[in-house]
Amino acid sequence: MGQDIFEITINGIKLIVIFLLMVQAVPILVWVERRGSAFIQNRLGPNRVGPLGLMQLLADAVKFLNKEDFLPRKAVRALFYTAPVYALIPGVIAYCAIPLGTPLQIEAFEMAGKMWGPYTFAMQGFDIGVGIVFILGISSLAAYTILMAGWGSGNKFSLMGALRASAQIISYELALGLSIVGVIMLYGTFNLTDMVLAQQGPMSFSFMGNQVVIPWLPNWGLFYQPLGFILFFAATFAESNRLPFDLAEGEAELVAGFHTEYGGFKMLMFFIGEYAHMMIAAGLVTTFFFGGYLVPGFTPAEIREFVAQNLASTPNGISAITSVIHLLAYFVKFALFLWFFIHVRWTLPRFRYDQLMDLGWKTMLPWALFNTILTAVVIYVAYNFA
Amino acid sequence: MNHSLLMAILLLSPFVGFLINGARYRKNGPNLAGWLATTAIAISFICSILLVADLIGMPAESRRIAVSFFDWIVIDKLKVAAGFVVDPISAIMILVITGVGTLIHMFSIGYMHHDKGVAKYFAYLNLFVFNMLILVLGDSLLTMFVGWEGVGLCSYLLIGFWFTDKDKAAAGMKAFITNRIGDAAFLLGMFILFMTYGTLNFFDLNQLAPTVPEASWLGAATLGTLMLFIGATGKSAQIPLYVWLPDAMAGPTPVSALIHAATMVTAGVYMIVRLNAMFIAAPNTLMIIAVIGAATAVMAASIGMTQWDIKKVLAYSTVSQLGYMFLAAGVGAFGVAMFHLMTHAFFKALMFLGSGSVIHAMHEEQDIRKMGALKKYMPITHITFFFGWLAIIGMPPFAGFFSKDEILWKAMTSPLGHPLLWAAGVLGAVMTAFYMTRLMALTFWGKSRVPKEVHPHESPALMTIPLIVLGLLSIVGGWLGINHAISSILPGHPANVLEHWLGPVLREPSLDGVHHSVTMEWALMGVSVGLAALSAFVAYHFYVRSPETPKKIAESLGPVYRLISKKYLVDELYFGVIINPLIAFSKNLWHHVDVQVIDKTTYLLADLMKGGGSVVRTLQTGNMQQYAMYIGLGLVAVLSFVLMR
Amino acid sequence: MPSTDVINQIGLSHYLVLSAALFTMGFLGVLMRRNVLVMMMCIELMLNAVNLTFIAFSKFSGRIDGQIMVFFVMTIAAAEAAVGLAIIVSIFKRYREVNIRFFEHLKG
Amino acid sequence: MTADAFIFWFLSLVAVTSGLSVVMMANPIYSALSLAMTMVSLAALFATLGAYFIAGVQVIVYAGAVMVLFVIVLMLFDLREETKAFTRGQVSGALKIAMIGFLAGLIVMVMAQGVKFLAAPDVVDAAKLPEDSSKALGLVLFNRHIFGFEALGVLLLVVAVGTVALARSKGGTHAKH
Amino acid sequence: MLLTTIVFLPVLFALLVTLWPREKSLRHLALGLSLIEFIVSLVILRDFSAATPALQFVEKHMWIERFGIQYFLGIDGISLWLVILTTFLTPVVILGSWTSIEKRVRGFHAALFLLQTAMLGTFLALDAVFFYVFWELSLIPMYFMVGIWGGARRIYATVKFFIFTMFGSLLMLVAIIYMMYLTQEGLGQMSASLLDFYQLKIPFVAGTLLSLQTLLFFAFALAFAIKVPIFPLHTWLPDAHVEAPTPGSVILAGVMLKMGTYGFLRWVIPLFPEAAEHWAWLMLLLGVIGIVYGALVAMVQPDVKKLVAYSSVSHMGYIMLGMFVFNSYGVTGGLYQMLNHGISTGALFLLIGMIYERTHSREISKYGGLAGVLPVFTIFFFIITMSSIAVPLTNGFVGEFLILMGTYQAHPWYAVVAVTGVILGAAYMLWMFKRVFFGEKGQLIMEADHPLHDLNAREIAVLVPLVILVFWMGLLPNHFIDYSKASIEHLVNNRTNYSLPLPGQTPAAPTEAQ
Repeated sequence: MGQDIFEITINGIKLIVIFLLMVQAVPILVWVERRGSAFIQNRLGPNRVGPLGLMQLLADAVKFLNKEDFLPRKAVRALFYTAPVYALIPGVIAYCAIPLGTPLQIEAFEMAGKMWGPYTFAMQGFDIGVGIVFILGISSLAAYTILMAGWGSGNKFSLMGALRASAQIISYELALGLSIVGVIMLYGTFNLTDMVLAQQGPMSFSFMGNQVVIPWLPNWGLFYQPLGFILFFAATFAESNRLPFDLAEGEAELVAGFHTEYGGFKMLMFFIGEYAHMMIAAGLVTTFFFGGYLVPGFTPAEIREFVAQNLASTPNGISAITSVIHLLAYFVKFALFLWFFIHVRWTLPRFRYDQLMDLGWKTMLPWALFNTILTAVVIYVAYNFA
Repeated sequence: MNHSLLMAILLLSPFVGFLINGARYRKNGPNLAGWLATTAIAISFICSILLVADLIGMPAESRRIAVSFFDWIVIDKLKVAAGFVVDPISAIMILVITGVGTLIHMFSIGYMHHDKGVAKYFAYLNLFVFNMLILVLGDSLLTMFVGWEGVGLCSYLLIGFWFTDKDKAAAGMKAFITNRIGDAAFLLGMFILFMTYGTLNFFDLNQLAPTVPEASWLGAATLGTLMLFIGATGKSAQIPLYVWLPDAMAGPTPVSALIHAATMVTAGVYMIVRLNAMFIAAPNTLMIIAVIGAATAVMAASIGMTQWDIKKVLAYSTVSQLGYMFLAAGVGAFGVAMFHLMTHAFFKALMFLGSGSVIHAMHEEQDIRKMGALKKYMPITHITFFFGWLAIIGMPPFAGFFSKDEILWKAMTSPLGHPLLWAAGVLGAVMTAFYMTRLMALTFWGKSRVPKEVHPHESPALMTIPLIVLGLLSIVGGWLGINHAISSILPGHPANVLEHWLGPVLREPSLDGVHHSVTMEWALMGVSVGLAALSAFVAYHFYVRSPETPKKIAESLGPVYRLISKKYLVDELYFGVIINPLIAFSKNLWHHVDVQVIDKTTYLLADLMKGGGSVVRTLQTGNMQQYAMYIGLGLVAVLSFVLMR
Repeated sequence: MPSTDVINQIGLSHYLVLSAALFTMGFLGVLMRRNVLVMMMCIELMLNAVNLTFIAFSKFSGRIDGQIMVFFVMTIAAAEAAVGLAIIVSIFKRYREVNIRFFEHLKG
Repeated sequence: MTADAFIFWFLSLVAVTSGLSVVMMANPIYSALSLAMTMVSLAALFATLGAYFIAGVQVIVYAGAVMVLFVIVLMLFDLREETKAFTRGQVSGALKIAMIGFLAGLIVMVMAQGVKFLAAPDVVDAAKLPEDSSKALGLVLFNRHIFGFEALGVLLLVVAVGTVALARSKGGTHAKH
Repeated sequence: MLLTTIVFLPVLFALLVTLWPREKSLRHLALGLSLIEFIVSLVILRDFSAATPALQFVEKHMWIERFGIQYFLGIDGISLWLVILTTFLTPVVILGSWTSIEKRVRGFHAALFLLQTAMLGTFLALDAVFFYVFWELSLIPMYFMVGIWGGARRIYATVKFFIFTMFGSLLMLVAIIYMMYLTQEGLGQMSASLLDFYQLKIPFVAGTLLSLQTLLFFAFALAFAIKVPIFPLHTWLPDAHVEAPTPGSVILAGVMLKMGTYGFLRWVIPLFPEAAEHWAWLMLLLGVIGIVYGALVAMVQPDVKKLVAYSSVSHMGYIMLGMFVFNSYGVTGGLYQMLNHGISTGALFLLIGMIYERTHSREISKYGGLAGVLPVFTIFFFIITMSSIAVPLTNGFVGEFLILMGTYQAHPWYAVVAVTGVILGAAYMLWMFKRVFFGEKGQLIMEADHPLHDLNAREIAVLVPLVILVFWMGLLPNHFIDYSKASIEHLVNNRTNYSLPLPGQTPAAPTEAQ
């Protein structure tokens, strides 16, 4: 009983921490996005508030909070208000399942007259056996947010935007799901941590009884599933409703899509939700195809060895520093992909809606199926024809 | 010459003729077709003579040339080959068929000269001969049956030769169907004999036939032979199946001569003679045959007295004469039956051809009331017809006398005979003399009643030559079977050739212990000849001297005369009692059983379904929630049941 | 019966009762609601209730086949929903009506 | 109260409440959203029973796809509060409710009886099933139940074709004019 | 593989016909293909060993293991000729329907080929379920043939035909399933193989309807009896025939009816010997009634085709009679009569179709005097009529004679009644012949706006093979019977303990290749 409460407490804290982290990351991302877009478009961007305009977001936040909270006349109150709140939840919960670093192993130690531990503190919200399925499931719930918001606003533009967006999400979910079947088959697990660990070290695999080692390449999923990567990455754009797939808020057609009627703090929540999706996408790409929190070229054991020799002496210290190193490695990759998202947004034009649907159903889905079959065949050949 | 080759030529020659004429039925002209056909039969005739010559050279007890070409039906015990046999009995037949056939073919060339379908006609005629040969040569009942049906078929075709006339076509159909009735019985007879004796071969059957005459009516021999005899009544036009033959006169006259006088109709007699031992073993059957034969002889003759159509008269005469043959067969005098068959073939063919000549001359007129005094126009026809007349009324020494007299004698004296049969025979003979004389008188003698626009003329040589040949045969044909009473007074005591020829192969009732005086024979002979002559004289008197008398007599007889002239209303009886009710019954079957009962039953089933459906469909309210509730109720019921259990 | 702590000892019966409750709710909805879409949703609810039973039995009898069955049920439910919705949309486009009582053209 | 018990009671409360609201809500959109809620809570219940994969699929398929479709359709139709949400008729209504009550009782009883046939009723036999049964599920699915799986594949294909046909009959988004 | 080839080749042909690009040469293609099939069937004839009753060319593979259902094909003397009849009639029919089928030519030929497969399968399948599949399959193309290319009341006729036959076969299905259960009980392993069915000893109690064997017997017999059709179940036949297009009638009369009689011979009699023996009187009675009844009703038909249809009822009565007397004459005759009927009735339907194409009427009373107008047609019609009324030296005689002979051996009184069929047969055929061909020129011929033309070369080519067969079979029946003799003897002698030896199992079967 006590153990249960302890676990629940720890997990609760982790959830809150991750939630806060994500919320805090949003202002930075917004800043990056605005500065980045300015950079891309050859202009300055926000640069007045604070150094490099870093305080701009703070100011924005104050502005958001002070805006009038109003309800459109035809809006459905319950939905109109719950939708923004609900926007946060799937993103955050899903992100919790992504491993961020090697687990922190705490040896037993005495504090305040009691023995604590030993305890293994996983660097992730919670470790779920069927991680991918969980994330896909939770993130698919995001469609409700959009629908609730769109319909709840009592506005035709909102509704149309919502319908478009949700249809888009459902459509691309297929391609998304199928594109990672190859990954799942490759690693033989749904568990994200296992996947990450499977990518450690230099590239090596066995093919028809021969062990192949390529020392100059990391053992990343990217090299095994290039097509899967492309498809997955493209699909995540659609899933997170970002350009070039942000039809839901196509300004020229629909004003601002499902959040036309939203403003102020509620708008901010949608922002956060959108960025949360982006972060999930970046995290998943990192995890599936770029070795997650692994440092390229080094296995966690090697790093632990390195730390033990050079940086720390106590087991707890070693574990902590190793975890931090991996955490950093993760965030570097993660940031890179976030930047990529932003970069794409300001580089590519928007699709037309039918092009979007054609791409999803007629291009990506068949290719994803092809990738699945190809992977299956290759795996079969690789293992069964020794 | 090789027997099987001869036999093959004998059989196939007419068939080839049929094929050629049949294949070129639109191209072959009358002369080509006719001479082709005649030649074909003539070749057969020559083969027959060669075969018979060989046969004569054999010892009397084993005169038999058997040829088997191939197996026809072989199943289990049933082994029937396409086997053909020439023995003394069939020898007579093939000679008659091919001989008389040749003459009739020749006659036809002239007779049918102007007909359009002449090649077809000759083709049919050849086919008929072919079938007839199969009939008489076949070594088993089944082979015979092939010919039996085949000749029926040809007869059908030839009777209906002028098919555009509905009545003629109907006559053909009538002939075939009536024959079929007989054939059905024939089949049954075969089955009975086969079941009992395990073979259908004539010689085997004759050998296996019980030596002790069968007393029971239900014995195999009796039943089998009885059935075969019913078959024979069909083919040979005996009571009760004779009705087709008078109608069959619808065909061309030479056909009547060949098929309906000389050959086909005698097939029944031939069959009985063939199976003589079997028939002997069945005295009950023989009794029936004799009675039927005698009755037919009398009845047909009586009808013949009232007919006005020249061919109809001859047709009834044929029926009557066939009755004599059956009478002979029925009293066990098979040889005599064959004898009469032969002589009858000569004189009846002669008379038919003569009548054909007359009809030809009269431009297709057949009513003797419109003839008369044709003697002066057609002398040859008259003379030959005259000899035929003498032969048929049994005037010595013409052919008919010997055979008919022998029949009457046997009818009286045979162990199977009876004085009543004799009496019937004499009565028949008297009537025959009457109607034949009447025919002669009305046609050739007396005053001419020929319409003015008709100019009778003598027929061409092509037609008269056969008449002459047949006339000669009618004169001398009887001398083959001179009985010993007559022969004893004749110089040189001529032997009874026919008896010697047929005797060894026939099993006739033994005459041991039966002695009849020669005096009696002479007496009986005298009675019959005398009565016939008297009758002929009376007829001559009536129809030549005082043509009014017959009318008066006819009037005074009233209903009886009308009944007889309407042929005892037998056709009407058959139609009224059998055919029309059958058709009405069939219609009822169709309209009522098929449509009303069977179909209605199925409809009833369908209606039941429909009714059930319309009751149940009220449950289908269209309210889906109600359906769901029914499902729920069903679930409740099932679950309750599960729990209660 | 062994002493049972109904609150703390969560056993098969709990799941079964829960599933029965959901099932009857769904059934109630099918019977009572008039909106075709809601009826379909209620059917989904019933299916889910059954799924729960399957999973529970699977767990408590230690056989995985129950889960397979659920898998199948889900697939079929998805198919059913797709076709059903397509039909309803077609009907709605024509008649502008979703009331089940409106669709009684097939009554006998 | 153990954590397991708490989770169960909590989730069942959510499931029952949202289930009831599916039936009771006059506004079909609320019904649909409630149903989605039920689905999610049921998915969680599945997870507590060790069927993680099924739970995930439940969320993806039911909550994420099927219910979204429902919601989309409802929103397309723009159905608001319905005045005649429920069937009328006291007799049939009463009959229905009575039947359903009876049915519920029967179902529970039958199931309770059925439980007797289990090897060890009411006892979690954890040893029999692995904690994460996904792999076992896959093996069984692709061996013993491969035919059913294939059949479902065919079914889905047919459904896809049929749905497209239905949707195109009056011109969908891609209709060529 | 030969039998598989022969059974399923037509399916391929059907496909080919469907996909053939050129409508014009479609008929030539179909004719060629059907001739190929015929030649393949002649290969069977060549390699068939007549000396043994054993199954030949056997192909046996497990199909549905759990129920013991097999892919089991085999041929013996009983089915041999029916197979060849089927393959023979198809090209004849295609050639015969050259001009009469005008719409949906493609579909028609495809249906014909499918029908051929179904019929061949029925004759060759030796597994109950397999057999049943083909049995039912044959209904479908026929249904379309009548339903699409038929006459005015075709829908009524098709539905009637379909429901009648379906009704019977459902009972048969039940019986087959029950038999399969019996195999499980009796042999320990469920099986649908005919050979295993033969081994069953099904309890039989005389004198009651409720004995197991009797019930199964009637379940099977009903299905076959409807197909044959036996007297009270025949009413679908005239309707179907009248409404069917010529080729449909030919196939229906020529082959499909034989499926029923073949069923009796292959299934009913050997499977339920006691019941068959015990209830033979009923079958004989119905057969005899069928003979007389069919003939009588045929006599009064106003429609030529209906007349021929009822004559089929009569002829099929003969076949029933032959089969149920259980001696080699009867059974041989029955089998032979099946072929005869296929040829002569098929030819009659073809002839009627030819004249119908010219005059568009089948009413007897409107005809008359055709013989003068169409002599060649008349000759052919006459020959076939002779065959139909069983004049010696045509095929019909051999069959009828053997049947009646066999019947008389076993049951004289039935034979006595049946013999009247010989008379009535001649009566209705010749009466019809007289009314159609003889006499004055009928209304149709007088009123025809253009002179009727006689048969052309194609039509003669259709009829000549049939006529040749009529005489061949009549003159040299042993050429045909010899192939079946061993099988029939085997059936007749071992009826109560019947089994069909497989090729390896024959105790005394010197496999002399012919």
